[in-house]
Parts: sequence; C-alpha cells; structure tokens
Amino acid sequence: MTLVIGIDVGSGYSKAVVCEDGTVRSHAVMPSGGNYKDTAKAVSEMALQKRNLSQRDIRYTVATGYGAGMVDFADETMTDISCHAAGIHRIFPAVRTLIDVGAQFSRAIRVNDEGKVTLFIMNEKCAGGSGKFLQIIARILKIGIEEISELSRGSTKPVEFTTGCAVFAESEAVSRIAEGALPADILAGIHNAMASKIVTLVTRVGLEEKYAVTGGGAKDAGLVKAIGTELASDVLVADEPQITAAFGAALIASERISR
Amino acid sequence: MAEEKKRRAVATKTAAGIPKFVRGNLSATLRAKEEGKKVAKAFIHDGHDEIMRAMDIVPAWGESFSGVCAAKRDAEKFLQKAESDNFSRSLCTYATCHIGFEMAREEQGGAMPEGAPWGGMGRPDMILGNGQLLCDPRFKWPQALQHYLRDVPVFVTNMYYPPWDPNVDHHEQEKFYVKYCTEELHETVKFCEKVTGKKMDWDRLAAVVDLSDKTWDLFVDTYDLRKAIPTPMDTGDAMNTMVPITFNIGTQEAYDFYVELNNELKEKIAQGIGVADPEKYRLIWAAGLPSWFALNDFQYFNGKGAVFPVEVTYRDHEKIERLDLPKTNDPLERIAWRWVRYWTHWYDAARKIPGSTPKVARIIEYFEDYKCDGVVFHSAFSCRSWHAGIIHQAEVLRKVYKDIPILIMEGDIVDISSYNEADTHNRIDAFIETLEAYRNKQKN
Amino acid sequence: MTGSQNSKGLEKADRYYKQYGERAKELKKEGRKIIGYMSALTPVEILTAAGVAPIRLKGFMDEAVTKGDAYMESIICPFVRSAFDAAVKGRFGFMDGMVLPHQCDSIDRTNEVWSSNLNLPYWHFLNVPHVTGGPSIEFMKEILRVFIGTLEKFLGTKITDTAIAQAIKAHNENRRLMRELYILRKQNPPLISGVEMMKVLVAAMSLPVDESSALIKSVTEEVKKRPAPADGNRKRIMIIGDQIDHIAIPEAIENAGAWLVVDDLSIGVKVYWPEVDETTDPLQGIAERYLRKLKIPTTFVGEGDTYEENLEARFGHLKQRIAEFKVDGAILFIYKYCDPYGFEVPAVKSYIESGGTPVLYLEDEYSTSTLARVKTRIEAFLEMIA
Amino acid sequence: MGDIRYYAGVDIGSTMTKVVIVSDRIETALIGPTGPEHRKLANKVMEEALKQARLRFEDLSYIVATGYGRINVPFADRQITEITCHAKGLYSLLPTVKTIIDIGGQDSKGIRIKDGKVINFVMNDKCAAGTGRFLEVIADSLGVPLNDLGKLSLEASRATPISSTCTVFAEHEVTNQLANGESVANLVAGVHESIATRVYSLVRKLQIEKDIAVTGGGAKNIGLVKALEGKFGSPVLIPPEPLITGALGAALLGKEKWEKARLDGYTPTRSKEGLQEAKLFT
Ligand SMILES: Nc1ncnc2c1ncn2[C@@H]1O[C@H](COP(=O)(O)OP(=O)(O)O)[C@@H](O)[C@H]1O
Ligand SMILES: Nc1ncnc2c1ncn2[C@@H]1O[C@H](COP(=O)(O)OP(=O)(O)O)[C@@H](O)[C@H]1O
Ligand code: SF4
Ligand code: SF4
Ligand code: SF4
Repeated sequence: MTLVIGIDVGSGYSKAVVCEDGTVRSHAVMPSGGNYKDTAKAVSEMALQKRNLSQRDIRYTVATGYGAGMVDFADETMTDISCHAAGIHRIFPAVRTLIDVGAQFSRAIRVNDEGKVTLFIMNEKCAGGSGKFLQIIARILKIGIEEISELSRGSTKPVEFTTGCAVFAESEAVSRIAEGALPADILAGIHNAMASKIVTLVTRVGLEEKYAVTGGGAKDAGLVKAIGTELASDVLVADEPQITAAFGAALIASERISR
Repeated sequence: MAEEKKRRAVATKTAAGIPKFVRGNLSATLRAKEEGKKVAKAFIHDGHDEIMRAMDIVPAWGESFSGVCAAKRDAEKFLQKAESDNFSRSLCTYATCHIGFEMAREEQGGAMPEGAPWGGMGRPDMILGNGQLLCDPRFKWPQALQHYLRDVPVFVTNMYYPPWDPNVDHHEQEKFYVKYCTEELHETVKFCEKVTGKKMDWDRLAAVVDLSDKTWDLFVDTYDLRKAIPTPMDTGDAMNTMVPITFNIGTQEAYDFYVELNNELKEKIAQGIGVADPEKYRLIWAAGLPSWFALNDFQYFNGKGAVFPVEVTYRDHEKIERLDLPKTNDPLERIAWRWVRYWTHWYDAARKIPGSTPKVARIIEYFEDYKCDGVVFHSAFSCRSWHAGIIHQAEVLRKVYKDIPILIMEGDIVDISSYNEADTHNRIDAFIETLEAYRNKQKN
Repeated sequence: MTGSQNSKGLEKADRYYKQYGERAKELKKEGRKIIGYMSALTPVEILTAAGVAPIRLKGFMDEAVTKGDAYMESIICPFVRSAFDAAVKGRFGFMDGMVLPHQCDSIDRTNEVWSSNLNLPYWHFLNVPHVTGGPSIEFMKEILRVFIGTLEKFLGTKITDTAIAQAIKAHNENRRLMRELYILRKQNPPLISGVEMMKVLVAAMSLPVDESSALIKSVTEEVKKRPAPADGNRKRIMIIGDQIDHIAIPEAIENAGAWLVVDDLSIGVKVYWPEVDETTDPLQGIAERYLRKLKIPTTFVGEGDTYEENLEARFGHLKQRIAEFKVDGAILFIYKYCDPYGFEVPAVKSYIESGGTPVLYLEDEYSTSTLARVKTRIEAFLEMIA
Repeated sequence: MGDIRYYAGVDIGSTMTKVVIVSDRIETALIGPTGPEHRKLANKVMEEALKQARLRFEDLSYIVATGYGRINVPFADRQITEITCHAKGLYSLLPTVKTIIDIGGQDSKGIRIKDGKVINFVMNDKCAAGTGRFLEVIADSLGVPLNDLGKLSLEASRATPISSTCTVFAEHEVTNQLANGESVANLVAGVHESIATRVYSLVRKLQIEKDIAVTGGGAKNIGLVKALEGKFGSPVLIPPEPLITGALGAALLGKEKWEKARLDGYTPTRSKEGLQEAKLFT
C-alpha cells in the first residue's frame, strides 16, 4: 500500500485527505478551532479511521494551510496556493483560473497546463470579501452554514447592504430581518457583495477559461452563481470543493514517494 | 535571531559603513549652524544635489529621516502627530512622518523631539522642492511644511521630461524640456544665493558635476558586477548601498564608497561567494520602494535560495555614455540633459517592442542581462508615484515579453500598521513554489 | 409648475445630468468627433477651436467600482478610479479620443493604464507644469503647441490662431453666463438650489460651448422667473473640493436643512471665475489662465515674500466668495489618496477659520455607499453652527 | 400634573435604545435591554419608560430622536445628531468638561465643547475596528459577559498585542492566542489597548482640552477607560450613567426647543403619529 495523507489546516476548517495512488480513499473536515496542533491530529485520525487505518500506514504526510507549521508530524509543508492548484488540476485538468474562497482569504490563482501556479492575488486585510462573512450571516440567521446555499435560491429582491464591513453588515442584516427582509434576500445580498469583491481579484490575475471555484465558499451554490453572473461565464465546481487543497497536498505527497 | 546572523553573512562588508553615512548626513544638519552653513530641506533625485554641494548648503533629507524612523519601527508617533492636524493617513508617509517631526519640534520651541532617531535632523533654513514629473509631495510637502515653519523660505522648481507617448517623437521635445529645466535650475541657484548670501562658484559646480558623473559611472559598473552567478550582492543590501549615490552624490566620500564596494564584489566573485547558498532563483525587484520596517524580508527570500541581483529602485543611473549627452559648458544644462535623458533613453527601447512601455522595456533588459527567473513588485499604499500602475506593468510585461512568474507584494514605506509578517512570508513561500514550478516546466 | 416653455432649462439640465453624454452620442451620430478630457486643467478652448465636441469625464458615485479595479490600484484617488471604471465599462463609448492633463499623481501615474485599456484613436497627455514662473509660461506654450500639433494630425485640419481666439471668446462668454447664474444664489434664500446647480454644472461640461451657454441662459431665465423659495432661515454653506460631480453631496447638505450657496469645486467656481485674457496672444492667454488664474492646489504658489502673502494668493478667493455669498460654514470635502488637496487641509482649514467661518473637514471615498456617515457629520456640523 | 411639562429623548443606537424623560429634572431613564435585533422597537422602550414614570404618551410635549436610527422614528418631533445630543447631555451632568469621547457600538467620536456647545468633532470611518462593536465581538467569542470585560482586564499581567486591525480577524487572533495558553485577562487588556490606540489617534485631531469625559457604552468598561487614560496621560470623568447622555441631551434639547418656541409665541404641536415601530432602512 502506498498511502499518503494531505492535511489542510485552514483558518476556518481543517481538512484531511487520504490517498492511494492518486485516488481519494477517505477524507474528513472539521472546524479548526483554536488549537491547530490538536485539530490537525484529530482531523487526520478521523480520515484514517473511516478506513480503519492509522498514522503508521501512511508513507508521507504533506501539511498545508494557515496552520501548516503546527502539524509537527508532517514530512513536508506546502502553501495552500500550490496545493489548491495541484488539486484542481487533477479534478479539472482544463482549469486555468482558480478562485478559492476560504475563511479568511479569498484568492485568485492562475494555473498552467501542469497544474502549477503562475500568478496569484489575495484579498486585503479586511474580512469584507472572505468566507468568514458567510459564517457570520449564517449565525445570525440561525442556520447551519450548509443551509445557506439552498436558502438563498428563492431570492427575488436581494438586499443592498449599505456597508462593506462584515461586522456592520451583520448588524445591518439583523435589523433588516427585524424589518421583514427575507433570509433569502439577505443571503443574496451578501452573495452579491462578496462576488463583486472576489471578481476584482479574478480580473487582476486575468480570467482564462476554464475556471473553477474552490474552498469552502464553493459549497455555497448561491455565491458561485453570483460569481458566475458577475463574470458572465460558466464556472466549474468540484464535488467536494472544500478539500481541494488537502487533496492537492496528498497528490504532492504521492509524487514525493514515487520519486 | 538566527535570521540576524544569516543577515550578516550575506551583506557586504562595505555596507557596514552605511550607518555612518546616514548618521553623518543627519549630524551635518545639526552641526551646520556652528559651521556657519545653511541647511536645506531637500528631496533626492531632484537635480539639486550638485548645486547644494557647490554652495556648501547642507541637505536635510526628509525621505532619509522618515526611512530611518520606519526602519527603527518608531515612526508612529510622528505619523500620529501629523494626523492630529488632519494630514490623512493615505498621504505619502515620508512626508507626514517628517512633517510630524517638525511639528513636534516647533511645538517644543525648537527642542529636539524625544526619540528622534540618531539625534534627529536640524531645522532647515530653506526648503527646496521640485514639482517634477515624479510626485505631488515634492511640491506639496514643502508648502505644507511651511505652515509650521513660517519663517523658512520655500522654493519649488519644475523639472519635467517628455511624457511617454508611442505616437509622439520625444526627440523633438527634448530640447525645450532641457531648456525649461535649465532655466528652472538657474532660478534655484538664484534663490540659494539669496538665502546664503553667497555667489555660486561656477567652476566648483562644474567640478562637482564631473565628480557625480564619475561616481554615476562607477556605481553602474559596480552594480553590474552583480550579474555574476551566484550574485555577490542582493537588493536587500542595495537598499543600503544606495545611500551614498542617493544622498551624497557629488562628494568624494560617495565615490570612494563605490571603489571599496567594487573591490569587495570582485573579491567575492573570485571566491565564488554568493548571497544565497545555493542560489536557486534570481529575481528582479521591478518596482517599488521597500517597506523599511521589514527589510528582513529580503533575508527571508535569501533563506529560500532566492536572490535579487538587480532592482530598478534607487538605480537612478545608467552609464553616462549610454545617454549620449550633447556638449555644453553650462553645468546646469548638463544636469538637465542628464535628467531628461535618464528617462527618455528607455523610450527607444520601448518603441522596438509594440505595446511596451519604457518601464517595462527596462525590466526586460535587466531581466535578460541579470539572468533572472522571476519578477517581484512591491506596492506601497501611501506613495502613488512609484506604486500606481504596477498592475499594468505586470500585465504588459507578460503580454509583450513572456510568461514569467510575478509576485506583487503589498505594504508601505513607513506605516507599519497594515503589515503582517506571517502573511507576507506566506506569499513569499507560495511564490517560491511558483518559481519551482516554472523551473520544472522548463526542464521538461 | 411654470409653463413648459420656461421649464426647459432645468429640465434639460436634469436630463443631461442623468443621461450623461447623451448629447455627445447624438453629435457623434451627426459626424462630430468627440474628445473626452479629465480635470479643470485641460484647455477646452483648443478643443473647441479644433471643431471637436469636448466632454469632461465624470465619475458615478452611486456605482461600485468593479471593472476598473482590475487594472488600477486602489491607492489611486477614488474619483479617478470611478471615472476610469466608467470608461472601461463603456459609459463613454462615444469618445474618439481623450486628453489627460498632468494634474496629480492619481492622474499622471495612471496615464498608461488609461491609454492602453481604452485604446482610443486619439490620446494625449498634456504635461501641465506645477509652477507658475516665467519659464513655466513659456514651457506651457510649448506643450500647447505639441498638443495642437497632435490634434491637427488626428483631425487632418489646421487649428488657426483665429479659431483659437474665437474659442476663447466663446468660453469666456460661457464663464460669464455661469457666473450670472451663480449670482442668483447670493439672495437669501438662493434662487437656485445646490442640487439644481450641480445638475447644471455637470450638464454644462458635457456640451459644446455654444450649447452649454444656451443651456445656462435658459436656466437663468427660468430661475429668475419662478417664485423664490420661502425658507430663508437656513444656514448658507460653501463646499470646497476637487471634482464633486454628483448630486448626492448637495442633497446631503440641503436635506439636512441648509442651502448650498456656493462652491470652490473644479467643475464650478474654480473654472468659471478665471477668464482667458482676450487682448494678448491666444496661447499666452491660455497659459496664464491655466497656470496662474486657476486656483488649484496642483499649481504651486509661493512667490510672495511671506507665508501669509502666499496664503492670500492661494486662498484669498475663498474669503471673497464667503463674503459675497454670505457663507455661514464651509465643508471641505477631500477624497482619500489625494495628495495635492490632502497636504493643504491644515492650511486651508485654518485660513478659513481665521476669518471666522467654521469648517467641516470630510475625507471620504467617492461613493454613495459611505454617505450615511457623511450625512451625520454634516447634520452635526449644521447643529454646531446653528 | 398642573404646569409640569415632560420631554423625551430617544437614542436609537446601533446596539441599544435609550429613552430619557425630563421635566425640570430627570424623570426616568431607560436602556433598552435588547440587542440589535430589537432596536427598531424604540416604541417598546418608550412605553416602558412611560410606565416607569407613570406618564401617558400624550403627556409628552416634545420628543427628539437621536442616534444611528433617528432617521425614521415616526413618533418623534425632531431629529438631532448624537453629537449635539451627547454634548448637551454631558454638559448638563459635568459642566467642566471640554472634550468628550463617545464610544458607541457603531462609531467612536471625539467632541470638543465650549459652554455646552459643540465647537468641533471627529468620527471614525466605516470600519468596526475601534468601536464598541469590537468589544462585543471579542466578549462574545471569549464567552465573557460584556459587563465583566473591564474588571477582568484589570487582572492582566500584560496587554497581549493584537496585530490585526480588522475586527473579524482580531477575533480569530484572540481565539488562537487563547488556545496557545494566553490568559483571557491579558487578551482583553490587549483588545482594550488596541481600541484605545485607535480612538486616541482619532480624537487627537481635536485640540484636546481638559476636562475629558468618556461616554457611551465604552465608558462602562473600566479597562478601556484605564487604557484611554494611559493614552491621554490624565484621568477622565465618567457620567453616572454613560449610556444615556445622548438620550438625555435629546430630551433637554427638546425642552429647549419647546420653550424657545413658546417665547417666540407659539406652541409646537406634537407629531400626529402614535407609538409605532421605527424603520432603519429605506
Ligand atoms: N456548506 C457550505 N455552504 C456555504 N459556505 C460554506 C460551506 N461550508 C463552508 N463554507 C464557507 O467556507 C469557508 C471555509 O472555507 P475553507 O476553504 O475551509 O477555508 P480555510 O481553508 O481558510 O479554513 C467558511 O468561512 C464558509 O464561509
Ligand atoms: N455594561 C457594559 N460594559 C461594557 N461595555 C458595554 C456595556 N454596555 C455597553 N457596552 C459597550 O457599549 C456599546 C454600545 O454603546 P452605545 O453608546 O449604546 O452605542 P450605540 O449608541 O451605538 O448603541 C457596545 O458595543 C458595548 O461595547
Ligand atoms: S516619490 Fe513617493 S515616497 Fe517619495 S516623496 Fe513622492 S510620494 Fe513620497
Ligand atoms: S481629487 Fe485629487 S487625486 Fe483625485 S483627481 Fe483631483 S487632484 Fe487628483
Ligand atoms: S471594515 Fe469590517 S471587515 Fe473590514 S477590516 Fe474593518 S472591521 Fe474588518
């Protein structure tokens, strides 16, 4: 068995993907919480247990993401930018532009025909365009983050927010709800606000066909749609977009042992 | 700490003499009164250097002062001082840091503000500005400063060079631009004569101009040594070794400095000593003033095997012969030609590549000459002059040249408040991975 | 409601304001060349003399910048970003060419970003100097000649001195007419509101000079005829800044219960007060107007013997306007990332305050989305001076 | 009842609604116990206040609304910004004050007053950093009641530096530090320090003159107040109930307006609207 694992310790969620010869054997996702070290262990355990494996069965471990440095049992660390690229390249080899919507950063990444990064840009130091924004809104709507997607579908008149600040948008959303705005319209409003920030990043790296959205934000069909509308073209989304970077890390791990 | 050590290993020995220059320039402004000299608050790269040196006027460099405050991570109090009188944070922070410092001193009746770096800078007797093509603060900063130093006379000249326009022949325009610059420089001399009460010694001026020509050439020759593989000197170092040519041009000390640096680099090359061991990637610093509070980021690059053998920042010179300067007996006209040609000599290069621009043509030339693998831009938010249009440069570069790895970093020159080391290092890591990917692609 | 015949002027201004560039589009269909330009520093006289229809570019405060940011850094002043965004979105799709004068870093450091992204048949960067001494006037004349040369080449026609002299007359007349309209605001209450005036100013800069003059005339007539507004018990406000070209700002002021009675904006008083001397050589006259008479912070003034003298030269006109228009308070509205205006704030603020007029300094984006906070500040300012 | 007249001030803040009813004295002061969800329900707080003062709505001669949500309070006779109201209210309580620092939920302000009148003011921009909202977010994520933040921070051994300015990212930073074993007290102190720094650099734009008072919700936080005192290098005054100065000022201004109108020879008529919900957005 040539089992490897990729662990992506994001600022919001930690993800682990166990691969065997380039195919996913199992994966796990959990909130990162405050202690990256423990979470990294826990999430990899979780992924391994699904297949009754243990860390001893693993030949190579690549850690990535915001807290990669805290994964003391990793053989190597890579930035999640490269890992996203590697992952998406395996899933959609034709993709040349990648939009990653993570908890703290949104990024636009250009990928070449070998799945390597050629250019990337991140959002600035404001949560206004990051996935965290979605989490905040989900909280005040008292819904699970995974419900956002479905719920935003029915919007007929998206709310226009008067602020770009994620924190004030939260209070604004609260008041709007109290004034009778529908959750769907609130969500659609947030999606529009985020999409326009994200699209700026994309145009900066240059949009090349095909493009995909990854990261936890890609699980939000409403957001993906809003991005697609802004860019006026079709967008690809993987089945499990959130684990793309962990998958990429695992692919890189496989590469290492095959050398 | 480990990084500190590494830093010393990669820097040139000659660069260790730089603090002496910087301190020397600051203390000269403090000593001037005793020596009966006048102090001028002046800007680098404004064509005034030789005039001041020939008239024994001591330059007080605002940019240097603010840069030092930033490097010591101690600019905040001056920025806040300026902000307290409604200078926005979005303005050039070299300017607001220095203005804050002067405000504080005036408020204390001339006493040096506490914590002014290295003893601070002397109060100017005059302020020279230049409404040149480079930036707005070069004429607004003097004016704003006078608001607090009302008795200090201000003089602003205008030194333009023909703007780049692919459809207009700049050669035809150069003449009247030079004429204008020369006239403006003559006005500057008149102003300086008035303030100092002394006449210009034109022979001395001519000698100073010759010396700076000579230094200029030596500087370029020395920097060209960095073409060696592995490169013996990095941009991180160049942000120090630029001090003599930038702030002390027209002095013998500046010339001597580059003699020494030249020798050291040759020695390093002979011994095959490089900045990074092993040297994996060669990068060009293609635009932007550095974040003075985060110069260690260069060492971070070096630690990953990436070096910068070349930068456009502070390389305000090319070999004199290359500029093909017309003969003249007026040293001021000489300065004017040098100034105009310094910019326009890239125009012909740009014309050869359709869709290119002079800035991009220059990057391409350096990229090739110095055998680079990638391009790094730095975008500092408070200075539009060097940092607006970077996205465009990157785009044109890819379009007219080739697909090369590019990194655009974001930060500021003085204001540390939006800097985050972890984020910056993360970006650098990702860029190194990108370089690696390109490298592998080329191999295949 | 007055008769439709009379209401023509304001209605027209409103339409041209709302559909900015509508007239340019029509003129283009008729075969006129349309040249867009930025800022108060473009010598419109020369464009008029060339027979093209000039239109000044504006921003759109109520639209988010989306496309433009892909090419232009966000450290550029938000007004320029907005105007550029509008341009790349095709809002000025009727332009055959553009003139970008050297005003400030936000404009001249983005010259290449504009020219290469818009890719217009005609492009000119006019290198207006920042200082105003003798050599600068001569230099300005040189660059005007270069400008004229490129225009002639593009249009394939000669721009004669006579044509320029005529254009100067027409523009001086236009300025005189606009000043007449301004004078109606000296009354209390003013005969024309700040919001209406903003529309007129914006409409006027989108039209060829003769049409602009006709529009101003008809507005003046109409305003004179209609009954004066009743509420005279309001504070009279002046606004100072660069290009504020959206009614949201005057609206914020007037909805808070004040009258906006005069401005010092680059689309208002700044351009309508100074004239070109008709008695000298046309280029000399133009050079002098744009360098010396136009009171804009990007032309350095410092020839006086004392700082106080220079202050008078730079800002004396503000005190005059304040007296003439009986201003109770001034709002200094400066865009973020604007160095030329930004560095002047302490000086101009203290200068005006020294004359006893309170000043509200606002630094903001160019966007209606941030206006809520601006409104609160304006209201509080009015309460403060009440 | 006789000749006694009652005036009410309603301060619809971004976080809390405050109502003050005055006559010749403060009759009653009530702070909406609710969070942002209900701030449009200013009418409910008003009802409560009336109940407490044993008054009917009709007994009120004049109502002034202020605060972030003042725009659409149907039952108010007039809207006045919180800047003027805070100055008025504070001056009535602490007449020696020349500089007011108001730390509210949505913004922070500095106000210079002279003889009870505003002569200059500054407000922060559209970012939650440096506002009371920042505190709420942090308190929430640390699981510390807002009320206890101040006390807790006094136990700190040092103020942990917070490097992010963005509230959202600062929250994240704080949770991480917590996981790394930093004490809650130190973190809270760090957050106070960070807000105080922002507020100080904002307020410095005014020529600060003593006495300095801190008002608004932030003033209820002794840790923040101490941090501010550190920045100003002098002690500050706190009104007895800092949350209500805005509403108090509004009520007093209402009284003033009404009385002045009377002197001018007419009686202002009350708005026809009864108690109903306010609207915050249009
Ligand atoms: N089911 C979902 N629907 C919508 N958004 C989601 C969903 N799951 C996660 N997200 C979004 O994804 C973000 C986390 O993405 P992730 O890529 O894991 O970020 P990171 O790697 O930075 O932790 C969250 O902030 C949230 O906005
Ligand atoms: N008991 C308390 N202890 C500490 N802080 C408090 C307390 N009550 C309120 N605050 C702070 O005050 C802020 C609200 O202040 P307030 O002046 O009412 O603002 P607004 O007028 O915007 O609603 C909250 O964001 C919170 O940070
Ligand atoms: S070039 Fe940039 S940093 Fe230097 S003075 Fe001008 S604006 Fe400031
Ligand atoms: S507002 Fe300032 S920066 Fe913007 S265009 Fe005008 S002068 Fe330039
Ligand atoms: S505006 Fe809001 S989201 Fe953006 S940095 Fe400020 S607090 Fe964070």
